[in-house]
Amino acid sequence: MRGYAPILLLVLIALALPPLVWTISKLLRPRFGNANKYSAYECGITATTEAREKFSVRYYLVAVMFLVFDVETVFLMPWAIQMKELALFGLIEMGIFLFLLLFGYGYIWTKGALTWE
Amino acid sequence: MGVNQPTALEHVLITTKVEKVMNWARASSVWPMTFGLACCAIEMMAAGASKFDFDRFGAGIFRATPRQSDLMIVAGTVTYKMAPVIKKLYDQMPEPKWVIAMGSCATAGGPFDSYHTIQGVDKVIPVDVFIPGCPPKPESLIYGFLKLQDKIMTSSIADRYKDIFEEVG
Amino acid sequence: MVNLNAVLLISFLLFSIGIAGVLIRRNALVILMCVELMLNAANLNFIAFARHSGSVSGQAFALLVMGFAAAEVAVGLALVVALYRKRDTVQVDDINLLKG
Amino acid sequence: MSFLRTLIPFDIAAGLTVTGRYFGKVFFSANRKKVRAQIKHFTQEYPEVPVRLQPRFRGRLTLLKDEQGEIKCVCCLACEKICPTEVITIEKGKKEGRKMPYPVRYDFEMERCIFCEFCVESCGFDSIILNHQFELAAYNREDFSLGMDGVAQNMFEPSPVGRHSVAED
Amino acid sequence: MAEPLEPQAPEAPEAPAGPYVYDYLAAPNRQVVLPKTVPLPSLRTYQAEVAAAAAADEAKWQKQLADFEVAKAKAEAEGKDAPKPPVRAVPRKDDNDMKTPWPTEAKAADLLKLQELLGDKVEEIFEQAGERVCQVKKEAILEALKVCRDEASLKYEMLADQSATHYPAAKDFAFSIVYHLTSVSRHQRLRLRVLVPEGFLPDSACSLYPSANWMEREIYDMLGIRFANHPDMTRILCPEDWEGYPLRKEYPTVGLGQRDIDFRDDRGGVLNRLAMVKAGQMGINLKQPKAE
Amino acid sequence: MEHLLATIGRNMFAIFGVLALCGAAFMVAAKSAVHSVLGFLFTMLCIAGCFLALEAEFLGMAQILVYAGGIVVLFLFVVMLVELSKYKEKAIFQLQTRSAVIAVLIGAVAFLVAFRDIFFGNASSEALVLRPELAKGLNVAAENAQAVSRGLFSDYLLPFEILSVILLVALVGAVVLAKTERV
Amino acid sequence: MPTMNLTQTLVMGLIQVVAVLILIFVMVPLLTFAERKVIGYIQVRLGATRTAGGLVGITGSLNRGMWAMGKVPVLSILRGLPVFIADILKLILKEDIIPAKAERSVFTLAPIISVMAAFGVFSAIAFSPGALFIFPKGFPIVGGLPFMGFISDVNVGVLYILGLSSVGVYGIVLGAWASNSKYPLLGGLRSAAQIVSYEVPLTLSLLTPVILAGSLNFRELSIRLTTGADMHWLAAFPLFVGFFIYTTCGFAETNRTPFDLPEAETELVAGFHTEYSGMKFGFFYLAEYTNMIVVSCFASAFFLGGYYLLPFGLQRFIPASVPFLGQPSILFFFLKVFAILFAFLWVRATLPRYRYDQLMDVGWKYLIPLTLVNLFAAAIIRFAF
Amino acid sequence: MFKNEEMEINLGPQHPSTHGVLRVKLRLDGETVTKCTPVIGYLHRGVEKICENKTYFQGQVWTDRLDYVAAISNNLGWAEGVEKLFGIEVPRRAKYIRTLLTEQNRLASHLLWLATHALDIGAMTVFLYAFREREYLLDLFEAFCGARLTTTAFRIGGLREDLPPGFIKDAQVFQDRFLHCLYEYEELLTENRIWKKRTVGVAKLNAEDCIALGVTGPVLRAAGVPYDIRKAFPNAAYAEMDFEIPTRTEADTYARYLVRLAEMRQSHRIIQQCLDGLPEGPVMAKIPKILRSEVNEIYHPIEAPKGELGYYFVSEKGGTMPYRMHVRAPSFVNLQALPKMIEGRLLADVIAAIGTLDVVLGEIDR
Repeated sequence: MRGYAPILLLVLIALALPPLVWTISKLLRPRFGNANKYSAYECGITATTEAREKFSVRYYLVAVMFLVFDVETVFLMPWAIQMKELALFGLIEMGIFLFLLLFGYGYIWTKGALTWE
Repeated sequence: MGVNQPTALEHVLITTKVEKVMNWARASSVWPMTFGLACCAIEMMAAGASKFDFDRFGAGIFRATPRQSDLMIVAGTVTYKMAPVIKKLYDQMPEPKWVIAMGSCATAGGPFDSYHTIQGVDKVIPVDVFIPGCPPKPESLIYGFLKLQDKIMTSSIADRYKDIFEEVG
Repeated sequence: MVNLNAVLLISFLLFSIGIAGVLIRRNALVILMCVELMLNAANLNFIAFARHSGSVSGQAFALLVMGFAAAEVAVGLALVVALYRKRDTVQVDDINLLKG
Repeated sequence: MSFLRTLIPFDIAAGLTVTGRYFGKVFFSANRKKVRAQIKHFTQEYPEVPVRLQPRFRGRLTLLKDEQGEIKCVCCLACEKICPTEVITIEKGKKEGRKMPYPVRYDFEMERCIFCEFCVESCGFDSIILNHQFELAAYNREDFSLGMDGVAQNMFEPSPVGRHSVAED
Repeated sequence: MAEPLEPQAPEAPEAPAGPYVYDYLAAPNRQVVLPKTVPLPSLRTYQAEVAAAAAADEAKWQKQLADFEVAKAKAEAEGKDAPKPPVRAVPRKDDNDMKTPWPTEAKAADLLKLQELLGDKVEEIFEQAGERVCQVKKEAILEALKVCRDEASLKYEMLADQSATHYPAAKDFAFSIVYHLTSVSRHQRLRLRVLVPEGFLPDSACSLYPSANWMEREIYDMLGIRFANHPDMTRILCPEDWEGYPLRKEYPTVGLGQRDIDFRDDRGGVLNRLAMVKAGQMGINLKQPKAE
Repeated sequence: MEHLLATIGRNMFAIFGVLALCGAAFMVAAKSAVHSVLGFLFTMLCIAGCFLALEAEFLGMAQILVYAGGIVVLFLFVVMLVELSKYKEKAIFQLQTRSAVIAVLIGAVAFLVAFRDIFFGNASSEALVLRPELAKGLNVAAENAQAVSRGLFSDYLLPFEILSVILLVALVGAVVLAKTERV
Repeated sequence: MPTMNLTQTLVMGLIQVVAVLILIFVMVPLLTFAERKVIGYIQVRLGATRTAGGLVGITGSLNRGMWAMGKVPVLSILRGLPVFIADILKLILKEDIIPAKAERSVFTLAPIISVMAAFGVFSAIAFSPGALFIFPKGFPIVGGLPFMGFISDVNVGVLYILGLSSVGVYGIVLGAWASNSKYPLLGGLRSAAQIVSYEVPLTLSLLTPVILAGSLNFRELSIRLTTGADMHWLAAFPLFVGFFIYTTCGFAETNRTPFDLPEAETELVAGFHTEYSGMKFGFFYLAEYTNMIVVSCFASAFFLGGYYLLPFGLQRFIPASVPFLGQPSILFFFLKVFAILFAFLWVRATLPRYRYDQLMDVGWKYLIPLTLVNLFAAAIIRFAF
Repeated sequence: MFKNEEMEINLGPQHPSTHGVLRVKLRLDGETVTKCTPVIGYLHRGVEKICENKTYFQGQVWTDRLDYVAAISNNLGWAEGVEKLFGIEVPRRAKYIRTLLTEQNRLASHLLWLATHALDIGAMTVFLYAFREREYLLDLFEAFCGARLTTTAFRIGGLREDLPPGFIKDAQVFQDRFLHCLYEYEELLTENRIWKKRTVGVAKLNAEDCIALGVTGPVLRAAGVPYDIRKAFPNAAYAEMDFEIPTRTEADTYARYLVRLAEMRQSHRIIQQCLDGLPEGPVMAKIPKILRSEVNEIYHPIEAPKGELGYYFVSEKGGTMPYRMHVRAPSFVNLQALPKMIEGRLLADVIAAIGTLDVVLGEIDR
């Protein structure tokens, strides 16, 4: 697992970098504020309603579909790298797997879940 | 107003050349806010277009949000209804920030000496450079911008705090 | 090399945090997250023992568990969303189907 | 066929060709002379290269003097009356050795001026013109009140232009 | 922390608290001159005017003739040379390309048809400068619009414009509202006009012409004429809390002082004091605004 | 130096494990559901680190991909969908089940006490090393993905196919549940 | 490769990490600068040519030098180069506003996550197939060790990159959520859904080279695809199609035109980072451009032949004995990276942007079936030949 | 579904795509617009009030600033309106030059529309290409009257000066080049799939609604109604020109785009005819120095680039200033159609709809 040590190092540096830069800039930049400055931007109009009101349930549907396809990809990966070894057997097996998923894909397509209204 | 005091680091900066570099960076990378009000906005757009190309001065990145912009070009007539909006947008810009009043209307109300027109945007926000003209040619705007760059280059941190205290003009 | 006991200890602690969360939290979403946590604790053990026994079947099974967990989350959250749309709440003790 | 057209984006390729052609043109043209021949309005590098203005360009109002250095204005007040934005104020007066009235004060409030040239049109004595000056920006509004005896800017001379206008070749 | 710098302003009057605004009504050169005439074009008025002018002219001529006769008789009596007989003055012909358009009798078929359909609800029809004008009674405007829109031979489908004029000098009405109708299919235009007194609520044309919505709001905003049955009778151009109706003749062009707001952050009242100094130099009346 | 690094390398699993525990605790205790999700995300990433420390590369990456990339996104979306500021929880814990905490804690302590020797005794510690004779010609450490693939497609064929059905059901079920008629 | 002890591994890793960081910090500002210039040239204007300071002093000589540079045809693209330094400096010197309604901790965390994901991905990219040079023997600690063209050569590199880049979406969502303002929220959710949606065809299109080469190791995959003995010439077709799908998805993943919906300026002002200012915004900016480079590296390695000159199996016509063209080189790799980055800018200057529903349609209804067909074709080719 | 499911959001006054300071209050259900309320008045400058206190001669400078994109069209409307009020006949050469400049200004206005509309939809390069061509026209305007945008081009009774030397040559250079430029825009947009997706079927407004809402100009013509004031009530020298009214029947954004492109071609044609057949003669009618009016009431519409631009004057006897001046601004009326066009559609379509209406806030708020 030695190969991962530099990766961990880079990730740690990446994590530490923004706070470091912010600290430096905090020492250098001007600061002067009033209530207007810290109010939410809405094209110059004072916002009257809450921003976190509601979201479309579509975003959830997109995430679910993504999740399912994501899992599918994770299972496709081992198959893909062993393609040659698994041969016809693997092809058929993955064919069934994909067919079932594509069935669902077709179903939600017909249900209109893919159409963003 | 305790937050307006210069920090210890800034005291050091004032006495060194670092400030020059800071001013140079600020002056060379002024991102204007897309904020057109009236006729002058068209000339402002023309200044950004191929023939004049505002981007040559490092000011080509027009940001739509005040949070990421350094310069507000008030291009057009400021009306009574619009004044609070301008004030708010100006406040929402992070320091350091500059304002160019472009055209007669923004400078002094221009031809619109009427009931609904604010006579000059300097009644609402502090202005750094005034550009007369109705509307000014794009070259005129560029000249005004160069004057602004000069102002930024020659400004110092000490001036900034003085400005905040006096806030005149 | 990793000590098997350490793995077991950590997976056990994860699992108990998961259980505690399921039992004490009122937010259905957090409860679902805790369930996921428990699944993960189990996965950890799978992998540890696979390593211990020198076969990869434990890892393969952990992979399958992940797939099942994904399916579970999808349906579980769909239920939460459906309930929320009906009741305007995600607090488990507010959700009493019998009360109608 | 239409399916194929959907699959293979010919339309996008056509657009890319247009933009790509322009990139090539600008990228490979030495000194941009070639480009300027093809596309007349290629970027004009204003502060370095002086601006070409049309002969009828309406710049700032200027009082003219005749060969003897006398002010040509005879205070007929036509310009003051015609000015739509009322920026001209003239005070009549007398001067030794001059038959016609002499303007004691000729105030021009440039911040409101809209450069419409009505004043010049109305003048029956050709004593005022709009010159070709467009570099008018200033840091203060007060600088725009022009009179006959200003030091930095007055009604006779164009205002000193910025140090950026150093023309090359 | 350092105190804000005090500007040197010795001659400034002692500044009371609060921002200052310009007192427009009291300020010099800002007074409103109310019109004395009622410039409402009308064939009837014009004819009356022409007739009166002709009569005056005739009377003048007769007086001249009489004067001449008297003078002649006097001259004869005194034995002097007879004075020149008077020459009737011919109106001077200007050497220019102007042909002033006067109101003329309505000849257009549309106008006649409209009068036929609406009967005595039409107050006046005439043409001027090639434009057809039909003035209807103020209660009948909706009916007139309906006829204009739906009648097959008229078919004015589009309400191109609607606007109003304030006549403070008129006695029995205060505003005229004009509707400019366009027939897109027949390429014809027509102007409907109503005269309404202050406080009268004319019917809104929104139900017939949806385009009237904003135009009527604008009329309300600018002149203060409210329309009955309008879906949303609120100000459109000025802010909701605006005071006065700008396009009325008694409203000063520079307004009543709303525009002279000052949003600058005034730390320590520096700006106020400077404003006082400046105002003192310029001879401007400053007054304190009403409490909000 | 060398020794220190070796120690750190040896204890990578423990570091990640403890971090995961912290994340999990934060997740359970956090007031805001978004913070919970953040804690969950952190825990998942740390568990992926644990997997890597256990030399299950493929699984570690799959963990990141499926959990951090997919499941947590789903959680986050739902949290943002349902958690409005006006529906803030009045109390985050169930009062009536406070005893459950005590029960769990007692259970945990009892567990630890009972198996104290196994966990903390030096004698029974057993390092996780791969038995080379079981690797069936594959370098499991180096070609972990291939190994997992072989394991998956030979031993767990049926669960694999069942998984596809379950995923199908989950997809359809989620869509149907979430896309009900608008009231 | 000589075996290294732990210290050496760590120091070597540190050196390489620093090298990669330098690469990022040089490439990203250059990319933003190139964006100005390239788009400027496409739009028949010049882009940045001068800095502040008129014609006297140091800045003056800078400006005069750049004015002279404008005389030379291709070199003139470097005019105004100091502007990018000014941009960075200015962002650092800019006030950093946290709105009052924002969730402070999450607001601060969001750019960190973005940067972490974008940088972390870099660590699995192999820029060169082998050692770039060897440290001289006398060098302390790392003497005699090769300096590799990559940080680490992990077996599941592709999976790692996919996984970590999918973490990047949290930066956007959390930033948007923490801003607690309407435009960021709309933009952030759009962005998240978009990234998540295009992740599917992106991963699936990456499976094409994986199937053809049978490895998850970045370097190995890239080399095998170009020079592998078992690569059939037919494999070029799925790779070619996969390249276009991948690039399209890459455009969407990095929120670039025509898929730049989340920060569509003309609709949502600045999208999820509307409320971000100063260097917090700067890090989002950095992450976005880093991601662009990552996508380009991927496309270059897997679809355009990687370290070899010619893509799609054409390399076989150049024998390995040809001195420079037949050998793998870091230059070829970066050549392709730059070409794709140029394409990014070119497309940005040319195309309008999709509407949101259309964008999702393109992802779910057009690209996914296409990738599946492509994948199937690749599998058949791999299986049959 | 949820109790509080709609979000209220302000588009503007400071927003990159509201073409100035238009503010649109939107209620969103997800991304769908359920209610749209345009709020105007952020640029209300009291032009009508000011013009009541200025002479007929002076008043023209305020018309420049109404539709600042097409100032010459506004000047034309003012000048012709006042001439109608006084019954002034303008020399034929002046009419031709007015037609020429007005059409060039129509090109400039449509180019600006194309630029901003394309920018709104994301095609930023079209913006700059269109501005480049526009600079040509602005140079011509500057050569003719000394200003680029607020031209104050005409005088009551004709023109102040004749065309400057070299104007016709320069205009011809532009004429020869312009069709190629149009071809480039078409290459970039017309067939582009994204452009088509963004515009086809978006913001529909059929002919009945157009007429009921008073919508005129290209929007009306894209709905299939061949109504053009240049043909219906010819002013200036349009009666002598040979041109067509381009119409489409789809009534969507794409149709409006095509109609405007076709209109640019027609304008190009008219300019060519003006340049070829420019008559000799004076450019100014003989009129007194001070104009004193009789009691009169005039509504004079012309075809501005955005639609029907009407000037309504009421004059009093002997007055040198209009008693009442009112502008029927095309954008003001057209903007009323915005809610009708976008309610029930997506947020992104709002941008396209505002762009396709081609509103200019200067004349909306006045």
